[in-house]
Amino acid sequence: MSVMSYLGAIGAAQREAMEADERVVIMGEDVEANVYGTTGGGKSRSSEGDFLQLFGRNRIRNTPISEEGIVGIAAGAAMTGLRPIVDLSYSSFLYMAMDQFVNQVAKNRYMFGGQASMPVVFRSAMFYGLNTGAHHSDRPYPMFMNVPGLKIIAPASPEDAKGLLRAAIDSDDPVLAFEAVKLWGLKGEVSDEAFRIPLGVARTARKGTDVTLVAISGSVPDACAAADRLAEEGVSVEVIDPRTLVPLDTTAILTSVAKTGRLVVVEPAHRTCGAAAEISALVAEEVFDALKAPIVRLTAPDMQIPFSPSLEQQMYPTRDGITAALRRVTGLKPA
Amino acid sequence: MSVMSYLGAIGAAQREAMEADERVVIMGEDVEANVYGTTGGGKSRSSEGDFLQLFGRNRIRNTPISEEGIVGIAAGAAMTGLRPIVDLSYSSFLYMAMDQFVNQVAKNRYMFGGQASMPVVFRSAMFYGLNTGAHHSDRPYPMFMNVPGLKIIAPASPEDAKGLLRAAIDSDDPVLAFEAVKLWGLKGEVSDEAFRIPLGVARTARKGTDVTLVAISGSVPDACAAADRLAEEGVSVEVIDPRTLVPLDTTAILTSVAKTGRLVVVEPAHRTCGAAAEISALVAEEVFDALKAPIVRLTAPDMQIPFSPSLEQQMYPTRDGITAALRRVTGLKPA
Amino acid sequence: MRTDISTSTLLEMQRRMTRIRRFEERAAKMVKRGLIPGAVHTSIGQEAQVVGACMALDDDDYMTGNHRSHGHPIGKGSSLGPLMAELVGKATGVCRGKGGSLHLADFSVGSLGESGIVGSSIPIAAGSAFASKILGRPRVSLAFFGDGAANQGVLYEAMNMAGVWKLPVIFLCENNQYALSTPAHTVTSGDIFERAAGFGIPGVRVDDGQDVLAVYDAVKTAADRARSGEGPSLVEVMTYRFNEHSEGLRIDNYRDKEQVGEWLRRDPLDYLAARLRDRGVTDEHLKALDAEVMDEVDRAVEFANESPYPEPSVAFEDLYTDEVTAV
Amino acid sequence: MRTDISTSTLLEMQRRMTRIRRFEERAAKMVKRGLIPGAVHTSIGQEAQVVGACMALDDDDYMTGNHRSHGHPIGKGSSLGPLMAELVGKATGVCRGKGGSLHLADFSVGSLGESGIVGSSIPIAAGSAFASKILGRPRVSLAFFGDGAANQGVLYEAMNMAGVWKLPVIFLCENNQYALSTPAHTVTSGDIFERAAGFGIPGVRVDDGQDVLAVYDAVKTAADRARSGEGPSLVEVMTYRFNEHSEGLRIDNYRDKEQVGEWLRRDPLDYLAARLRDRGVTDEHLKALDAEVMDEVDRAVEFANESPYPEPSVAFEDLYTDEVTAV
Ligand SMILES: Cc1ncc(C[n+]2csc(CCOP(=O)(O)OP(=O)(O)O)c2C)c(N)n1
Ligand SMILES: Cc1ncc(C[n+]2csc(CCOP(=O)(O)OP(=O)(O)O)c2C)c(N)n1
Ligand SMILES: [Mg+2]
Ligand SMILES: [Mg+2]
Repeated sequence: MSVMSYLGAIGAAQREAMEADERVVIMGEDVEANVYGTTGGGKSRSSEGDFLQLFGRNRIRNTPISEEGIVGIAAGAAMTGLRPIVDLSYSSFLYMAMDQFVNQVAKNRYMFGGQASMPVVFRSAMFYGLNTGAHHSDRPYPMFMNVPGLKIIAPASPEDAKGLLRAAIDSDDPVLAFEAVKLWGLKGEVSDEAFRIPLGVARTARKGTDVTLVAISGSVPDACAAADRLAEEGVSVEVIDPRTLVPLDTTAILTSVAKTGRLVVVEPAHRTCGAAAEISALVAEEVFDALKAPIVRLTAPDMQIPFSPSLEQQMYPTRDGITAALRRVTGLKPA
Repeated sequence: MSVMSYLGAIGAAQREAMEADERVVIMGEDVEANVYGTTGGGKSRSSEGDFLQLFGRNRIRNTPISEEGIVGIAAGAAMTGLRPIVDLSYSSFLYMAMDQFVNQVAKNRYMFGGQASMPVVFRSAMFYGLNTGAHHSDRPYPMFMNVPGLKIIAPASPEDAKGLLRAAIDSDDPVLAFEAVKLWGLKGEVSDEAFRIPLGVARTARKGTDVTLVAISGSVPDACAAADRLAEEGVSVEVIDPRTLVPLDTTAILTSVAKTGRLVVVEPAHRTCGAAAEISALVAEEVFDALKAPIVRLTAPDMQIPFSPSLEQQMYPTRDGITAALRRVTGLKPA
Repeated sequence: MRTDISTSTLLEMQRRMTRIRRFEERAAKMVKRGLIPGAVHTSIGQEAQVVGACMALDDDDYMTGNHRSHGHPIGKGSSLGPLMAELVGKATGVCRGKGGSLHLADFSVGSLGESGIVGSSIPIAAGSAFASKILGRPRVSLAFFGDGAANQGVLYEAMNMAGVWKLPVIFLCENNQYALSTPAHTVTSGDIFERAAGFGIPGVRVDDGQDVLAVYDAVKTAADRARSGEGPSLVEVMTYRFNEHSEGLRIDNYRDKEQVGEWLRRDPLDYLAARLRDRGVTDEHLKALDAEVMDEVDRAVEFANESPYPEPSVAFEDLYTDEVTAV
Repeated sequence: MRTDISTSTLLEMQRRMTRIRRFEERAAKMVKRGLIPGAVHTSIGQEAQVVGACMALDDDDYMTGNHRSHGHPIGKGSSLGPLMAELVGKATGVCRGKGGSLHLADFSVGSLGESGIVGSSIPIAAGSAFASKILGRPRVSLAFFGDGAANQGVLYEAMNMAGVWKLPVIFLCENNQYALSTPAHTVTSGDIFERAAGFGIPGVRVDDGQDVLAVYDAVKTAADRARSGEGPSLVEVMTYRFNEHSEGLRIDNYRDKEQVGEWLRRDPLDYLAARLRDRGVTDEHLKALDAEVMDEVDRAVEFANESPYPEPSVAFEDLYTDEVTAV
């Protein structure tokens, strides 16, 4: 075990995978210079652990700013022998490559009757809450959940970041990894071994019996904090972090709600057609009889993200908001 | 009143709008030749009503195959004085222009503090169920519902097609119009006047008291047929066609479910994070206490669309499937 | 006429062009009779451009294509049976009936897939070339696309990356002068082949794309260049489709009758037949070749007809390698 | 040196360059002191390229830009107060505090918006030119973008459409030789300005982009051409940014010290100052100009500081014209 940051865990997973398999390559804008901190030891190229020095330019490849081309080239390479990890930096840039994601990456294997497989990972980071304005604050994972053929991970701890990313790189199917930048600095114990966390298995972050709280990505720490607060008030909250959004661990969620009878879902994406909507619908269909209270979604509103700190701070679910919702569905009086 | 096909109604709305306002222009691939039948009288350029002859090449503009560029150019033109209608033909091609849709069309007015408005309509058709294979069968409207700043219409009758399209063209905000090709041939009475149907107002296609059936786009005729069948069995089904997906007429849906206590939602899009998920979540949160049965979603599975007729036919909700679901939630025995 | 190409190679070219022609003529008939669902776009009239390009490649070289899809795999050497079975949606189809005409792929001959989305498969070819380069594989990749696709931005992104990384890829523009109803010159600024220069790569135009040898020469030069590590090329081939954009689609007035008639007289099969006769190949020989191909097409149709439709459950396979999908 | 440009015009150029310089120096300081949230990219070192282009346009001509955003509206004539207020997120900001540094827009001076998404605003400029053409408006549009953006496919889609429709638009590539940490030559095949030819439009490179007059001349030629109906042009300007990619970002080793030092000596403000002196403008005059600008910046900062933050409810306005949004 070592204590590692979330960002460090991603770097470690990438390094392990690069060392284990020559077919793994990293491509993206500014990956050589390690601008975002996942392709090197320190910020300096002369520091130990610099990926460019370790693996060379064939395997650490700076690209032009051509997202659609990069994604397509990675897809073609994945179909013919490489296992690329594509660093797309901000999640807001994925739209540029949407045709390649939907029409090539997600469909090729299926359309071609299984002749192709598509072992490629697309990493991107959600910079919301950092006053970066509407063009750099997107949390677009729900729209990719509507695209069959993609797998999606959204780890919320250093351990999960490392284990899920290794599993994603192992996967013969395309995986999109969404990282919340506010988690990058989070520290935690991470096994030193080359472990994997299987895709499609949720993590129960808190055990509980009164209400199920499903939390996604950057919302997980707030969810846990809210659960802790409620525990002090005698309410037992079960916090589930799906970790993988596709495939979704429906069993974990349904089993929990069948037990607690109450569901709150919290996520940083826009409300309409978000992951919270999906989880709510799943529960309302599958364990309706167990439900004792309305299902509550806590999400960003259907609004773009304003720049000014005085405006942006109110755009995402907060610890207090989660606490209030938990109180409401469990019938507690507002504190 | 005239009897008109759905496709004819679209053509009529476009013609009316072009005649009423010089700033309205139509751009898209092959619009001059009227390949899809909405920019002319007949299929021949010599037939009466050919838009190119009526309005000239400045206002009926063939574009190159450059979806991203076209959408961006239409957006820029809309910000500076034109009111373009962009014909993107197949909905499957929208992905090509995703960056422009999300980062420019949807965000500009907001980011710039209201300095810009964006009066532009993007039409596209969903060709599902026609053995066109995975690249031409998409029904991607749910991912656009997750993008604040876009309005979305999905008319299901000739009357609605005409009235909603006129309202969309009048709108100072960007509107995406999704048409199900299987509706194109549908005939119905349409007022000869230049009427509008306001965005955000649902249509109750059948009045009923036992169960609410919300149906979207190409699913509406099947929903109505299923409702008729159930009526024969003494079950009263209320069929609601939202017509506009953004803004969604939540009042109409919630009021109906508050009355019936049961909800089935049917749509042709993929299941995960679809419009049905959104509507289900809305109801489970807002009128939970009225609910008497699980909420059922009938959608396409989370699978790409196979080409072979023997495979594709099973990919969308059917009349029989809807009927069975209605029986299930109302406690009727399967027929 | 290049004398270093053997008569047997020329005959193979004629055979492949004939296979495309006869396969597609049959497919067109089957569309008319309702036996093939969905859309079908033929390469009839463009066989020289397709076969000239494919013959300039090695058997295991890679290739991607577009909606005008049958010629590419046939030109690259695919068996006709699984292709025809795919067109009618049978379980024995090359994509198990899940692709259909627009999405043929035959990895056994290096065909990485046709694409119904115009322009979308171009970076896939470049990506396969990238893999070849990194893995030290001596393969070349080729992307077929139309004059219409030449206005998709992704082409230029791919050309730039291929140029700067010296990828072994050939961008082959099939300029049949129309994108559906749209004349290329009305939506294309400048000449397509001249766009290469700005991206630091050679661009050539084959003005007589009905001459299979002219195409072969241009693509062979590009392939040699790619294989020797010098990087990508753009080859634009001027040609013409003899049929409508897709079978059964009727749009009037976008091509004038005279132009169509002129091009119909420039049949690539006749071109090469004349050359073969110059080399002493007899009419009987050529007729026999055609008959053999006709027979092959008959057998392909039989194979397709006799094959079963896929089981419904097949629709739920192949999305992921591990079949995790529920619902 | 062009003699047909009046000294007062030259002084206006110097003033605008100075406004950019002083505004951004101050903004950079405010970033360091935590007074401006989010990212800030300065054009310091690139003022000649920005102002040369803007001065070649008419007041009501349109313009779009990118993340290196302040220079463009300032160069086009924006007031500094609302810009600075926007940077700090105040209600009086030019975008009501909702845009921030990366998304400045000032429609009052034809600024249709900067874009945080690289390349994304290029077709917006072309679209405004399309509207001008259809509506018979004599306006020209200009899209500013970097060498990095020059590898986004949408640029070529826009260039092609602008070319074939002869739109009055100028594609202005600010080639500061790096995209973040990436040297342009390592990711760019061929020369950017030479890409224009393949799209049938003129392309020129201004080799000394530190000389505001050289830029002015090139853009003026392009603007005259556009205004007279002859269509678009691509102008590439060679320049250099003096600061890091964004304020506070530290990446080592991607630009060598000698190169940086060399370029720092090529200051566009010094260039033009020398020319003004040649025309008899005194040092005092130039100092006074600078002092005036400094004062203007002080007042802009004061305005920003004294302005209130927007009410929280403002976050829920401006998405739609009719404010339909719930939640
Ligand atoms: C992205 C996209 N846009 C539009 C279409 C519709 N479409 C199919 S084929 C075609 C014309 C293609 O022209 P070209 O590339 O010249 O190929 P050709 O058909 O002439 O061989 C069009 C517009 C599509 N399939 N994909
Ligand atoms: C689509 C997209 N990809 C990547 C980025 C991240 N990014 C911001 S600025 C930049 C470099 C841009 O370089 P260039 O266009 O040369 O402009 P410069 O910063 O040099 O002025 C990058 C990669 C982005 N904002 N948008
Ligand atoms: Mg063509
Ligand atoms: Mg640059």
